[in-house]
Amino acid sequence: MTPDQFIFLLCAALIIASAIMVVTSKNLVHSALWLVATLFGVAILYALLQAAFLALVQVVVYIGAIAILFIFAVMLTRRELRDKGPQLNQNWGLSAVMAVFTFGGLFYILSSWSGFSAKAVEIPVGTDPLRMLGYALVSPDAYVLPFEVASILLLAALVGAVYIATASKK
Amino acid sequence: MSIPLSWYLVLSAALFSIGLFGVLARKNAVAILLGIELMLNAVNINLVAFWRYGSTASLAGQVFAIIVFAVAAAEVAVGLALIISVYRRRTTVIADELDLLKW
Amino acid sequence: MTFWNDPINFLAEWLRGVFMGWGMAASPANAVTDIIGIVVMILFSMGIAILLVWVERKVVARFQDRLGPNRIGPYGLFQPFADIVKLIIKEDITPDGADKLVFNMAPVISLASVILIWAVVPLASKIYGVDLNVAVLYLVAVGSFGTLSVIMAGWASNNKYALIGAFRMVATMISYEIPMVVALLIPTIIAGTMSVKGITQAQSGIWFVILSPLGLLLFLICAIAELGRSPFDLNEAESEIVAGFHIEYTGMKFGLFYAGELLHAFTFGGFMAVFFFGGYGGFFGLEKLSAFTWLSNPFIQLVVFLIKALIGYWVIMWVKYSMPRIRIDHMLLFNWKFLTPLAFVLLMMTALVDKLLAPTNFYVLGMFLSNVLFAWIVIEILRAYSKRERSVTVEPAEPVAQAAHH
Amino acid sequence: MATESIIWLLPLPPLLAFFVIILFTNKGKALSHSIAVGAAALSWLGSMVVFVRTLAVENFGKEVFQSSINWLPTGDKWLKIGVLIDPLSAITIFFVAWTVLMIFIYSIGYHNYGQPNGDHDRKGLPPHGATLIDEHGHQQTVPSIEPMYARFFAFIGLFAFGMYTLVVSDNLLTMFVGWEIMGLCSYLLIGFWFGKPSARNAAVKAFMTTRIGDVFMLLGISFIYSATGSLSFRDILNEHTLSVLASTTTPILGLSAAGLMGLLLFIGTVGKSAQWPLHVWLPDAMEGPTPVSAMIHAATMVSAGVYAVIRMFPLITAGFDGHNLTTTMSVIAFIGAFTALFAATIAVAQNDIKRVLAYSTISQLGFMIAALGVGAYVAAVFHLVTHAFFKALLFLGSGSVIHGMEHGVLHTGDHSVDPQDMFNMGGLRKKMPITFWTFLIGGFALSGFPILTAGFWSKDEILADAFGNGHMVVFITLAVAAFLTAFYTMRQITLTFLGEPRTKPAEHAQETHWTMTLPLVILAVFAIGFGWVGIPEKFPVLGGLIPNWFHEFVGGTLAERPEVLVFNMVPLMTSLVVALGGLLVGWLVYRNVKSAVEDKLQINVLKNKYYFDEIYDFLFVKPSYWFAETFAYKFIDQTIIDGFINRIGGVAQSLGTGFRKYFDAPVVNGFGDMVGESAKKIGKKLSPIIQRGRIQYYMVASLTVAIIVAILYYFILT
Repeated sequence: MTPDQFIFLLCAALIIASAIMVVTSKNLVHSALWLVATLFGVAILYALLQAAFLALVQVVVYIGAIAILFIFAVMLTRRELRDKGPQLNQNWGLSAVMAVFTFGGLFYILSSWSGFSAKAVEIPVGTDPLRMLGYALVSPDAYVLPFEVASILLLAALVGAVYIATASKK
Repeated sequence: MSIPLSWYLVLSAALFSIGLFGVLARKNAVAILLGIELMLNAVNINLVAFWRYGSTASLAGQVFAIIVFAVAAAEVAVGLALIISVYRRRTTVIADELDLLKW
Repeated sequence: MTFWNDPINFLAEWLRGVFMGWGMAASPANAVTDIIGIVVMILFSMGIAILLVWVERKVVARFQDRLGPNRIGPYGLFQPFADIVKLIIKEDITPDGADKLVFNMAPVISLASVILIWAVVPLASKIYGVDLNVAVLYLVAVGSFGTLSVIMAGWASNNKYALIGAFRMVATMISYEIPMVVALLIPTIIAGTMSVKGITQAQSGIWFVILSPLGLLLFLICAIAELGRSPFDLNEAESEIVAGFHIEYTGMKFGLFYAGELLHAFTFGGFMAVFFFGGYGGFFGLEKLSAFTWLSNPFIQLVVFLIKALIGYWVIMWVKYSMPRIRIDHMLLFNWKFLTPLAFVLLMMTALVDKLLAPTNFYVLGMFLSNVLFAWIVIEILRAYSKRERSVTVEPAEPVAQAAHH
Repeated sequence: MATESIIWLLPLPPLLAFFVIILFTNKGKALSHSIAVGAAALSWLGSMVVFVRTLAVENFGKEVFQSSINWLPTGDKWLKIGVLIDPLSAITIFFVAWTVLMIFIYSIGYHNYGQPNGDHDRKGLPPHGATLIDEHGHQQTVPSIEPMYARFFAFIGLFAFGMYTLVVSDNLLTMFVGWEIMGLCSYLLIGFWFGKPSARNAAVKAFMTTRIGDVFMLLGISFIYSATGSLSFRDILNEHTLSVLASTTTPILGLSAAGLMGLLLFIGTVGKSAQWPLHVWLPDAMEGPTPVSAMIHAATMVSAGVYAVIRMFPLITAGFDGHNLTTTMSVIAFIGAFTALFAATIAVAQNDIKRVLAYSTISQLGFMIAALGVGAYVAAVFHLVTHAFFKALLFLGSGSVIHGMEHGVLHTGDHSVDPQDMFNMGGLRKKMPITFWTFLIGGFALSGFPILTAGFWSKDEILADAFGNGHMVVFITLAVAAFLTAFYTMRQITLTFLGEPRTKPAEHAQETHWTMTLPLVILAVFAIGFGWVGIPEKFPVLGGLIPNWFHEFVGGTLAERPEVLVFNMVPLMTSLVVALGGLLVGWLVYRNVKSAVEDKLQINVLKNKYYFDEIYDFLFVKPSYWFAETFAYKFIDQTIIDGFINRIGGVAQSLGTGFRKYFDAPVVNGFGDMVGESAKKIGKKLSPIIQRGRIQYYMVASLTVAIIVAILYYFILT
């Protein structure tokens, strides 16, 4: 086992374990904190995949903003800070079965794909993926339009969210 | 880079399924959104992995991942705003109790 | 390669040789060497933190016309060690209703978030943790762990003051992160790289503070807000919420928060030096002269960097001990309605001027003058605004009253 | 800049002004009107440049300015859009630019710019006036500024965009787009004071009535597209296409294809230009602010209808041999002539100063339509242009009068006096001299006062054409209408300006602001001067002094230049007699009338506009209400659709009952019962299980089904 694989497995264990905690934890704040752990694990995966920029964006956006937002939301939508009673609804058994089936189905389809166990090639020396990504995001013959559309979506969502969440003045 | 692509794919499939379970089985609406976040992250793992294991010169995977970030942020903002708004009216965020949409 | 020219690599090579001599394979030897390097770096930063306790207390005493610690050791230099002993032997309390795991994790994450930053701090051209090509973003990303630790501490304490303090702190940190990122993008644009080492090297001719004084100002304000220091110390406003998110912490857990804060402040002082004052270098080309080649020595650079960082730290302290506290709503309004738009406009202006003037001889002058012009416009707008605000409040409703008499 | 580029850019400034005002400068009044007037001035400047350049082109009718681009892919071809300036659109753009600019400027004064905000003005209602207290403590009521000042300029900006688009279009599609934008704007502007129920209703009425015409017009456009595969004027109006279309017959009324197209397009015009029987909206449209009335309902929009017919003239007249009118042309001539007379008779009995003008507009448009119907192309264009100038002048003048009267009303505080009723006026000549003289010029132009005014030359040309081509019925009808025109115009002038003031407010009326009088003066210049460019060459004494430039210029549009008519004294004498006679009679009859009671012409049938509103109400409005309420809502919606949904179970049951009754078979009976009952029971049992309103339950269910289907699919197919 190479160090890479070791780190990956460690990371995967962290992701899976904390993801399971996210969906099963009885305390919602703990769920949100476990989500942070999952997301951090995913960020490490990005780093392993040599997408350093994405790894850091993952941390900034998810842990720095989204997770905090979740914790805020959890705290804002309750009268008592502690959760009581079960946090799963009556369908959880069926849901679990379905989730397993989904995993099985995905695994089945993926494993029958020819590129399933492809190996990565080294990123050619002299190319800077970060610089390329920067150019790709603002170059007209690459992704400037989707990028701008995404930013407009974000703006619209922001305005919408503020409007929805603002208490109507009486 | 001695890790085969399959590891990432299986991990992301597992993460996706866990997220799906969260969406289907959690009572609290915020927790449902947490599940959706897990699913989106699973998708992102796939995108970045495909970028790395495919042609690294074409940046579609990374760009899509960035767009997914934006979409996720938008989704969380709107979703949580909706939840807070619902809470203000109904004083509950338990999805099962929000069952007026029936005949 | 000698110890004097490249101490870190020299020592690493030597260690590696020692381990290989013990019969280790190459990759575990590398791994162990790396881990030792990390530990050394952490110890170094913690050592600085201990020193900072003394500096902070001494400086605040001077500001307040006192002597400060002067009993233990020369100039009270050993006072921090006494403090540490005190903190360690204090009773370690975890409150009853607290969420134990989260409660105990919070101070660790808080300190870790600061120490993680040190991975990219370029202490000297040859002394640094890692030269990351996205270091600027890394700085912000790691900072978000600090936010997380605050909210964890505030929530887990099961105390309303802690929670309110945490909310205030988090609101501040998240809000001020935006102008901060923009402020960080200014050196990035000028240097054309996100690597802090690259930014430092880009300043060997001229410091960025001359090219973008407003960027420095913006960064300083945001840094103070991020730190939660006065005038932005709403999180611990003693008169309102006692001590903020760490109200329930005692002993060494509190000590971790405290050390984290001090070290964070010092780190920001260091980054001020890195981004705007040439970091470890920036001798205006002096080191290229044969008489001054010794300026490129790593140890000289280390000393230069630490001095610059300390000056930055001192400015932050200076502000802290001379400014009154601002109200929370004013503070957030200041950010959203003034600082954020200002930062964006400044960024656009910098990018534009940079792009237009980069190949010409007027580059430095143009950048500086554009900053001055921008500052002047902003001040004029503010003046007009405040005049309007005042006129609204001052003007009495007299004419109407007179009309009513008729 | 290349002329084509200027033409492309012509409509844009008003559109930009619209967006800028709506989006950004809604709060700033001075800024908004500066933007709007600036945009109009820009378009005006461009139009003038284009116009002057057209003059410089030799034989312009054949070598026009045009440019087009691919716009919509339709299969393997492209739908092109483009711009075209030929003599017709050049002359149209000339008067449109002038009148639009004048009206924009006029609006500043009309909406009381510079006056204080009203005491209790609200959005959607006309300003009620503001109370000022000077340093001596005297209380004084003055007009107040329009509460939706900026919005008005935005709307007229959009309107101007529509008009320019329509005029510079080289194809039916963009022309129709401009046409519809104007329809929308006229709706918005007529209902500008939406706080008044009458304005609301008028807006809806205008929109709905013109919509009838527009639907037919769209049909016509579709027909043209399906028949020729193109919408560009150049493609449709070439001789080859036209001869093919003229020789194709259609099953409808035995019309040729060209005739049917022309008729369908003409119905659009009937709606837009308020011809009988779709004229009812225009008088009601006077509820809008006066600049709107002037702009939409006199100078530009209604002209657009006539413009469209003129534009499609070759299509309409396809198959016309020069003497015997085609069916389509007969219809057009009939409707035009009839409308001209019919509206003139109503105008005689109206008391509202703007309504008189509204009916006069309908009548004058009838003149143009009739002229087109008899093939008098140039005469129609000529009258279109002169009419636009003098009718805009009259409308703006009437707005100025109303404004002056309102000032009087506010000054005296006597709110019972209707500032629009002519019988409340009188003697305004001394109070408002500029308005009086310009209104007099406009009125004389409308009546066709000989030699001096533009209206004389254009109207005379129509009459001469009708006479010269032997259409005596049309000629006589138009002559009578012309007489009535002169009569009611003089009635209006006499009642409004001459004599002594009949009410207190009329005594205190005041001349209006220069922003209102300046446009009046400029338009008055055109109302006189524009006639001189089209004096017939054979006219006694004057003919040939100035070359008949207009005929040369506009006539060049057509494939074959219309030949100059043989001069005949009969139509000339007729127009002299009717114009002067009408004016004289009008003055004689009304010079001493003191109040509406003394007016002999207050005949109910005229006053009530031949009861057309009532008839339409009875024939169309009531039935459609009935249709909507009783048939569509109660019958179709409630009885059929809802009943269907609600009673499926019941139907199943009654089916079962039917089976039992008719077959009397216990087996069938029992089976039917069982099916019905069990369906009901299952439904009742399932409903709370399946339909819980719980989103997650639905998701699990759908996912389960999806996975089961996927598994089955895999196992069965592989």
